[in-house]
Amino acid sequence: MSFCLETYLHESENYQILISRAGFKECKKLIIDHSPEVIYVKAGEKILGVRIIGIPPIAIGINEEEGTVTLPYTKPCYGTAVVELPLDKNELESIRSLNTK
Amino acid sequence: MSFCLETYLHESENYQILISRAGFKECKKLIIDHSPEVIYVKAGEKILGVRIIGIPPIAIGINEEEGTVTLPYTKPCYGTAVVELPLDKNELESIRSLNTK
Amino acid sequence: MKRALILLGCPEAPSQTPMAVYAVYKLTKMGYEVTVASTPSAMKLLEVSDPEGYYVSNKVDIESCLSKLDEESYDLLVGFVHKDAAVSYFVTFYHILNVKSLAVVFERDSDIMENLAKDIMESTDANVVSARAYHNPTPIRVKFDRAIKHLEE
Amino acid sequence: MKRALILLGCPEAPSQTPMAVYAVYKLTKMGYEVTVASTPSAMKLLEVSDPEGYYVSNKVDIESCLSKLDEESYDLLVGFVHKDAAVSYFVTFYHILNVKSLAVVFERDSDIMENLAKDIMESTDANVVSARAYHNPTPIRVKFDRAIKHLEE
Repeated sequence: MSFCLETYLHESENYQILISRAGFKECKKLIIDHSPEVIYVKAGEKILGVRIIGIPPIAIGINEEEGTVTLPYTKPCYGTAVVELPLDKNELESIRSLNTK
Repeated sequence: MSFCLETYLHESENYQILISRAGFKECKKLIIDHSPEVIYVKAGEKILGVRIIGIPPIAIGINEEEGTVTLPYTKPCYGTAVVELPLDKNELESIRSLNTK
Repeated sequence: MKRALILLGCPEAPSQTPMAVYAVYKLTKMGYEVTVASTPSAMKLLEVSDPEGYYVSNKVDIESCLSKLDEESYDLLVGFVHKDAAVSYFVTFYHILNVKSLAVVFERDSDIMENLAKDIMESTDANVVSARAYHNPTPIRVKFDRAIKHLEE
Repeated sequence: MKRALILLGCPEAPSQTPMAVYAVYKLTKMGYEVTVASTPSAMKLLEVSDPEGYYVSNKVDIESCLSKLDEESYDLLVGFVHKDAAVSYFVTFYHILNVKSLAVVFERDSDIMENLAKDIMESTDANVVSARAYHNPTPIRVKFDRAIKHLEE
């Protein structure tokens, strides 16, 4: 895997946390409202080297123009956060291919 | 023992709770402010069949005129309450004899 | 040997660690090889709670367990749920494993508890038991016993 | 045989039950006959946490223990403190027993923790160890180990 979300969040500052310590549903709504394009993936789908946690179908936001992806990020003690981060065009494309709808 | 505080509190409604779920110090201050006469007893002293719990010297309020005693009552999960209840004259006298000051 | 995975949530609920030991004990007696997946803190609580490892032998970090998880890696999933994040984890493990599953929901507040249980029932076919449990573990233990017995029938 | 009494507080703190099992285990290994005094809920948590009674054999209700307590009924008092009420209980048991004592103070909030520890130090000559502990029991376990070793020297 050329890219790992966990490592990225630890090492880079080039991302935005739109909300944190929130509930899953609130985060889903925020991703849908925030993103020009939304795809829906299965629970446990691997995106950027990490399994996406949540209640399926899980909304993932894509902003083609800005070149960003917006996704939920859950930790047992800290609830769910929504993270938006920049991605290469071909990475965006591979995420788009996970769409189940 | 002719009188047991625990049984009394369960069976009678003839008492007043001045404060509940409070801290020990707050309760001590309230007993001192509330009572015309205050005595101080050792931790673990038996009063009305129950060991008095707290940080010594523990304040016990006496109201001779009303014929009442005011004391702290602590439970592990509910903190400390202050209870005022009516007593016979000779019971008041035996409580007074516990004074350490 | 049948393999069971017990999924723990945030160790904030005082009955979680005791119930985790209890669940390992019961499932082991029923012939399962039991693994507990949890956060590092929940794992340390388990270790302190069972200093000789008499009850709990297999413990894994929840993140590395999730990243390696495959369909049918285990034969039974039991998840402890008392927070929104634990619903997300349980549902995710459920959909990856695709095996018989039991969610044990416990919460102090009955409205929150019902919502957690509802979210699981709407997104999985898992068995769900729930009880208001904060200090006293008996209600949830009794429901757990019944559900586990029922799963085996 | 030396007798130790472990006094538990309200079982609201998630590390209390695990630390209670751990303390019983350590003191038993040191040759004490250990009794745990607690509320009925805390006792049920201990039972669920140790379903075969492998670690904890003697459990008594805190109220009946207190009413029967005499000077030197035990040789060592260890109290877990994470609430104001637990300070009151520990100090009361301390003054009745009049034996060497250790208060183990743990709280999420460091100001509250320091106040609890200060109240005990001002009203007893007990050893006091304190650590911010909520999810992770390691800091308080390490301090407990050190204090118990020191008590024996």
